[in-house]
Amino acid sequence: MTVTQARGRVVSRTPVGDYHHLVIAVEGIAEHTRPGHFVALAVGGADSGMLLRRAFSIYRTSTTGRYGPTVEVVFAAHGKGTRWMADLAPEDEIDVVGPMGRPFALPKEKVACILVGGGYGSAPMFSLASALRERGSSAHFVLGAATTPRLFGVLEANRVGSSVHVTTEDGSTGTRGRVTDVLEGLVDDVEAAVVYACGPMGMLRAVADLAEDAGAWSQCVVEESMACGVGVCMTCVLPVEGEDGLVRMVRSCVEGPVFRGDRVRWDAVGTIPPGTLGAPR
Amino acid sequence: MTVTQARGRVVSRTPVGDYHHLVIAVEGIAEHTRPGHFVALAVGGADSGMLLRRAFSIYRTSTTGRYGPTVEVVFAAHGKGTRWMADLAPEDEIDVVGPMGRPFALPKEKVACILVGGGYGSAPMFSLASALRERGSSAHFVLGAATTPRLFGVLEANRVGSSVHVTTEDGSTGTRGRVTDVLEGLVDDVEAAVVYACGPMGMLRAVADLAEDAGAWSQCVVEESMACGVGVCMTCVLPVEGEDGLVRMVRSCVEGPVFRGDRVRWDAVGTIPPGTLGAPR
Amino acid sequence: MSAAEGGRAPLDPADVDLAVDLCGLRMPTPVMTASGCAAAGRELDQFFDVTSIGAVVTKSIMRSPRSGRPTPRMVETPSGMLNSIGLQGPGIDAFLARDLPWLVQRGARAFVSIAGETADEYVELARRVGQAPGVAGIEVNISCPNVENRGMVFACDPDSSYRVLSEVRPHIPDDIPVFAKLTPDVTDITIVAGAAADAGADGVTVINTLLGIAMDPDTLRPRLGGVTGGLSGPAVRPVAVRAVWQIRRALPDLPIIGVGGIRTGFDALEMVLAGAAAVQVGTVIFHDPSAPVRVADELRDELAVRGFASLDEVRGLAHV
Amino acid sequence: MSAAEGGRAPLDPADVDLAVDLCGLRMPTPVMTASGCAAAGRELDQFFDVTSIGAVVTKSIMRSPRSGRPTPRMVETPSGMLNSIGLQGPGIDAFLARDLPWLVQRGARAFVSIAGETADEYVELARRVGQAPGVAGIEVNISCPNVENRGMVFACDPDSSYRVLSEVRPHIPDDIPVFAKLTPDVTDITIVAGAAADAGADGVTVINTLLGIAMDPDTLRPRLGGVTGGLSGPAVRPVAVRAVWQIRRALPDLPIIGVGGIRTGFDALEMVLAGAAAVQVGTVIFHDPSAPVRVADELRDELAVRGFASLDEVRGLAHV
Ligand SMILES: Cc1cc2nc3c(=O)[nH]c(=O)nc-3n(C[C@H](O)[C@H](O)[C@H](O)COP(=O)(O)OP(=O)(O)OC[C@H]3O[C@@H](n4cnc5c(N)ncnc54)[C@H](O)[C@@H]3O)c2cc1C
Ligand SMILES: Cc1cc2nc3c(=O)[nH]c(=O)nc-3n(C[C@H](O)[C@H](O)[C@H](O)COP(=O)(O)OP(=O)(O)OC[C@H]3O[C@@H](n4cnc5c(N)ncnc54)[C@H](O)[C@@H]3O)c2cc1C
Ligand SMILES: Cc1cc2nc3c(=O)[nH]c(=O)nc-3n(C[C@H](O)[C@H](O)[C@H](O)COP(=O)(O)O)c2cc1C
Ligand SMILES: Cc1cc2nc3c(=O)[nH]c(=O)nc-3n(C[C@H](O)[C@H](O)[C@H](O)COP(=O)(O)O)c2cc1C
Ligand code: FES
Ligand code: FES
Repeated sequence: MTVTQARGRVVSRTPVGDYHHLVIAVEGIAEHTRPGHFVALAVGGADSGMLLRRAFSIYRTSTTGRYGPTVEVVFAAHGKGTRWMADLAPEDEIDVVGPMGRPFALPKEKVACILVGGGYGSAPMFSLASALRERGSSAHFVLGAATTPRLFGVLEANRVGSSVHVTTEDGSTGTRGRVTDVLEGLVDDVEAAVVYACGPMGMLRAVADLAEDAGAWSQCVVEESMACGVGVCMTCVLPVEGEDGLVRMVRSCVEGPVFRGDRVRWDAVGTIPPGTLGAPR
Repeated sequence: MTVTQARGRVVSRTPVGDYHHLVIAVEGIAEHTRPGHFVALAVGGADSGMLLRRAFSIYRTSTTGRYGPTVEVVFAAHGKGTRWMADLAPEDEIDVVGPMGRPFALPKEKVACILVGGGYGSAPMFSLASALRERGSSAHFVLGAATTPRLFGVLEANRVGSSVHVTTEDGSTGTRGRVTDVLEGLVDDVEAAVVYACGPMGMLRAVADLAEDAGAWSQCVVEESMACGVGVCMTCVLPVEGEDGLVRMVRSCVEGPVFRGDRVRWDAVGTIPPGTLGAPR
Repeated sequence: MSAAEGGRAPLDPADVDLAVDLCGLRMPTPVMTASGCAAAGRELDQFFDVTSIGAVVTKSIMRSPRSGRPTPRMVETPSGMLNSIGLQGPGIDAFLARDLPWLVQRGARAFVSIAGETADEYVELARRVGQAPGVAGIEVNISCPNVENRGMVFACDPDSSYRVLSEVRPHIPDDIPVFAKLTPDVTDITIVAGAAADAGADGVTVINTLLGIAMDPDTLRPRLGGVTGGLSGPAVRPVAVRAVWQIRRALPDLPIIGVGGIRTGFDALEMVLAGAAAVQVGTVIFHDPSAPVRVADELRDELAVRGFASLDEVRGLAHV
Repeated sequence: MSAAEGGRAPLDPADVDLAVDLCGLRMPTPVMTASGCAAAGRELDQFFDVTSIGAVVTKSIMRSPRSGRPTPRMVETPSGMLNSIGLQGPGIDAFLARDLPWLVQRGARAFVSIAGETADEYVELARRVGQAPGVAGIEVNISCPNVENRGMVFACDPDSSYRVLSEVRPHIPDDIPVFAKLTPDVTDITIVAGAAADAGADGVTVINTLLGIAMDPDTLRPRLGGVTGGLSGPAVRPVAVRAVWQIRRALPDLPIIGVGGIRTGFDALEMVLAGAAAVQVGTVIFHDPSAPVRVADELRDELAVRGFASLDEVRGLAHV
């Protein structure tokens, strides 16, 4: 893996529903990116009181555009740092580290895959869909959000997906309900071998359980708070069961953010489950 | 005195030689401003690590422009906060407190006055010149700097001044040397009653001494590091002799920034001179 | 689980009561100014009505006039500042003749901070301030060097702290609350707080500044005229919240005023959740002169959105 | 008067020698990583050549594998952060089998940090690390709770500090420097530094993090799984510089490694001026993974522009 730290330049920042779509021209990152990778952006400018980078799934990259290599992310402005990002304008500088993390594992065979995105969690799914379909797998989308403005990429899903299913909790678009409400039938219908998911922890857990019950693999992108993003600080851990059956507190920045859903001890996130390697006795 | 805190909006920021000329549209300040007042600007944006405001002499104000009331300052980008200001663009927001401090004292009679500006220290002198001339006094300018790009407002001085004398240390414009080199003769020539000065501490001291020797009053704008600018913190003090002959550590933000040159214990700035009220025994 | 999930419906901010009874002193909001960051209130009255805040804590006053330390007296540091004012002030006579009467006539709650170099000085100050008309409270700033104990800061030593408070308390009328202002630069702040409480302090104010140094890029020597200075501002807030938390744990019934880095209403709420009965805003006033009012307004909103009608419902809640 | 005015002509940065001899350990630059902020060096080797910096100080290792504290483990604070990792790590066996050999083979100077809950644990760790091939130095992180003394942090108590260091030192070869890593959360850090030195420590590393708390806006309880956390980053730098300054004053001959909030070359210079023989960069690595190299480059420039050819010319200069 090659991780680069580089000074990027904003090409554009476009509001999309409740989110912002940010395109950054930056050297050395796009060419190494695979679906599921993330970038860490410095926020607040020089002399900011915000010391830590913010992590974002890479939505798209390009190495051929007129701005040179670009990296794109989709973000929600909810805290201090992302609010600062929501004021970015073309030509502004932004410091980028990436690509980081372990990308999605792709099936070796041609199989049916379902890609579940909750809110901006759909961002990494489009490049994944393309990669899957290039290898002959199918890529069925399930996109869900509380309300329509929090859906991201429905049109694009229609373009790259084998099929697209949309849910909103308020019923304003697609099926009223949650992604799991349509996922259940879909897994059977398409005989899915792998379910990919990115979204809130509760959704990941439900998807992982559902996939496991249906006998499918799942690949989940977790969002743990990260201080360094490069594996040196140990803030971003969650309990994951290894091949040996032992639960370890595992760094989601370098051993994730993509985890096999059946390996994560979803019930115990935020705790040290008894029996974890090195747990207090 | 009415001090206002208000959110301003940048109208323009224009490089002028080595400085920046910043025009801010802001309510409630221009109408109360008198020559010698200053404003304190918040720097770094929300969540900045820079907590303290930066103080700038008010260069000009307008209450009649198309942007509503405006306040103008001239600044040098040398530290973190002013470097941030050097990136300001029209429409950016900037928080302003002002007008602050004690303005220049104007002579009651019609007398000859000399206005000495070192570097950006000329900024407050143009509105002062206008005020003096409106009252029938003369206003002779002495503008000095190390190099030509550090002179500010020579053309404007020609417009509002009774005469203009320029010095640069490298001789690139006007007389080679320091302001005091031309001031000496000028004080006698015009029979100056008051010398106004704004610039580095060393210059103020030299000007004040020279004025005193020549039997003129002097009014000096001092630049002491200020944490609050409103008189509550006691960081900005310097030793000033009172009418009673007693030296006190006096707040330059509210009892200055304009001081009578003969009152300031220039030799003792940065110390507590023996005999100061409350000095350690 | 969030408070909202906990089932409380948001309130209209107008229905939130911010009033606080601090050992008998009734304040309309819990937000006071921090000593040394508001002089004696007069200058801030241009920016907000000083009677509308909890109280004005005045700059620590000493027995005699004091010139303070040489300049430079401050350095901006990341999200904070160092100051070394050296308690410049007019001395108790001028304070009682000029500053205090202004505050009292203005109708503000005057919380007078006193500082001394010996226990006797504190006693004299306490006696005189305690007798002055209109004093709402006294803060005994014991974060000062004790000249009788090799210059060790009173509040660094539980015994010295006990001594000052126990000697001071009898000279102050019972109905005037007495708070000891403590330094965080100690191994265990709860022991010092306990000593102050045992000595008769009605409560403690935490924290004073942390000792710090910054170097000058030109002289390559300490930047402050006084060499060391006190670190304050948002940078130190986690330390202040921790101090409040620890004291609340150790001495659950001791009223605490929380101070250190408060910039927003949520910052004030953090202190209250940790156990503070009231809070003070200091350094942030330099950035935003009307901060004490803004912080109270924001605190009201923070409570309203979470469905709390009064501070009693949240004080110390983080311990539960 | 500025150093330049003092008459030194600026140098070409290439003519500045940053090399340091730290109690026999020769380092090409004084900039090391801070323990817990660089794991065991491997991850950072992607961003810079780990052999080019002063040394890699490894995450404090304990006897047994350790899961650490529950998440959340960090909170961003103004110009700083709180962490409560709880010393998660693989334990000494795995460390010696896997992490240390990588660093040694890579050619980096491996400065191993050890942490224990009892003096005996420190001794065992010291013995094993001291015997491991290629160890360049040992940092004894005594900013840990002592289970045999009511959980009081070793470095909060001069006696406990003395005990650990005096028991540890004989088990470590003489030519391996041993530094005691101290907490700033004490009334007088020079006393603890003196105890460590008397016990045989070759030097001290200051500062570890300050104890802090932040509240969660949703749960209204402490945000960190471990309740309290350690405050680090530029916010605490003035406290770190002060600690270095005080120790240098009290113990002029004791080598000091300065750590706490270093972000730039000038920040590193501040520590050296205060008396540090070397420095460590911690939290800022999270923002800028190549910070240890950048800081050294900037330090070189800071020296060059002021006309200093080596660190010996500036170490402790602020005291002169
Ligand atoms: C692998 C990964 C991929 C992500 N992808 C996206 C994405 O594509 N789009 C998007 O909008 N967001 C994404 N996030 C979440 C994003 O990182 C947070 O929303 C963001 O860090 C919040 O920063 P803030 O300044 O708004 O909040 P603040 O509250 O100011 O943040 C304070 C600190 O907490 C951390 N933090 C706060 N919330 C989160 C969170 N939800 N997850 C992780 N750290 C958090 C911040 O990084 C920062 O260090 C991703 C997170 C991870 C770990
Ligand atoms: C009454 C008054 C009027 C001024 N008028 C002007 C003006 O018209 N144009 C102009 O360019 N500058 C003016 N200054 C100086 C200006 O305030 C400083 O240059 C500016 O504060 C430096 O900020 P910085 O962010 O560049 O430096 P930093 O080094 O980042 O500043 C750190 C801290 O030190 C203070 N500080 C640093 N240098 C000075 C200084 N020279 N004077 C006062 N405080 C300082 C800052 O305010 C800040 O709090 C004036 C200062 C005062 C007191
Ligand atoms: C410039 C300045 C002067 C201060 N003077 C005093 C003082 O006279 N007495 C006192 O008890 N505390 C004094 N303090 C400490 C504050 O009251 C407060 O305890 C500390 O600054 C932390 O709060 P803050 O971060 O909100 O400023 C002073 C602080 C500053 C910044
Ligand atoms: C996430 C994190 C983990 C840390 N772990 C350790 C540790 O294991 N051992 C130790 O001695 N110090 C540890 N520290 C403290 C640092 O080594 C350093 O002393 C402190 O953070 C101050 O330096 P800084 O501001 O440059 O980070 C840790 C700090 C952080 C932020
Ligand atoms: S974020 Fe630092 S180890 Fe994962
Ligand atoms: S700057 Fe605060 S009193 Fe002058």
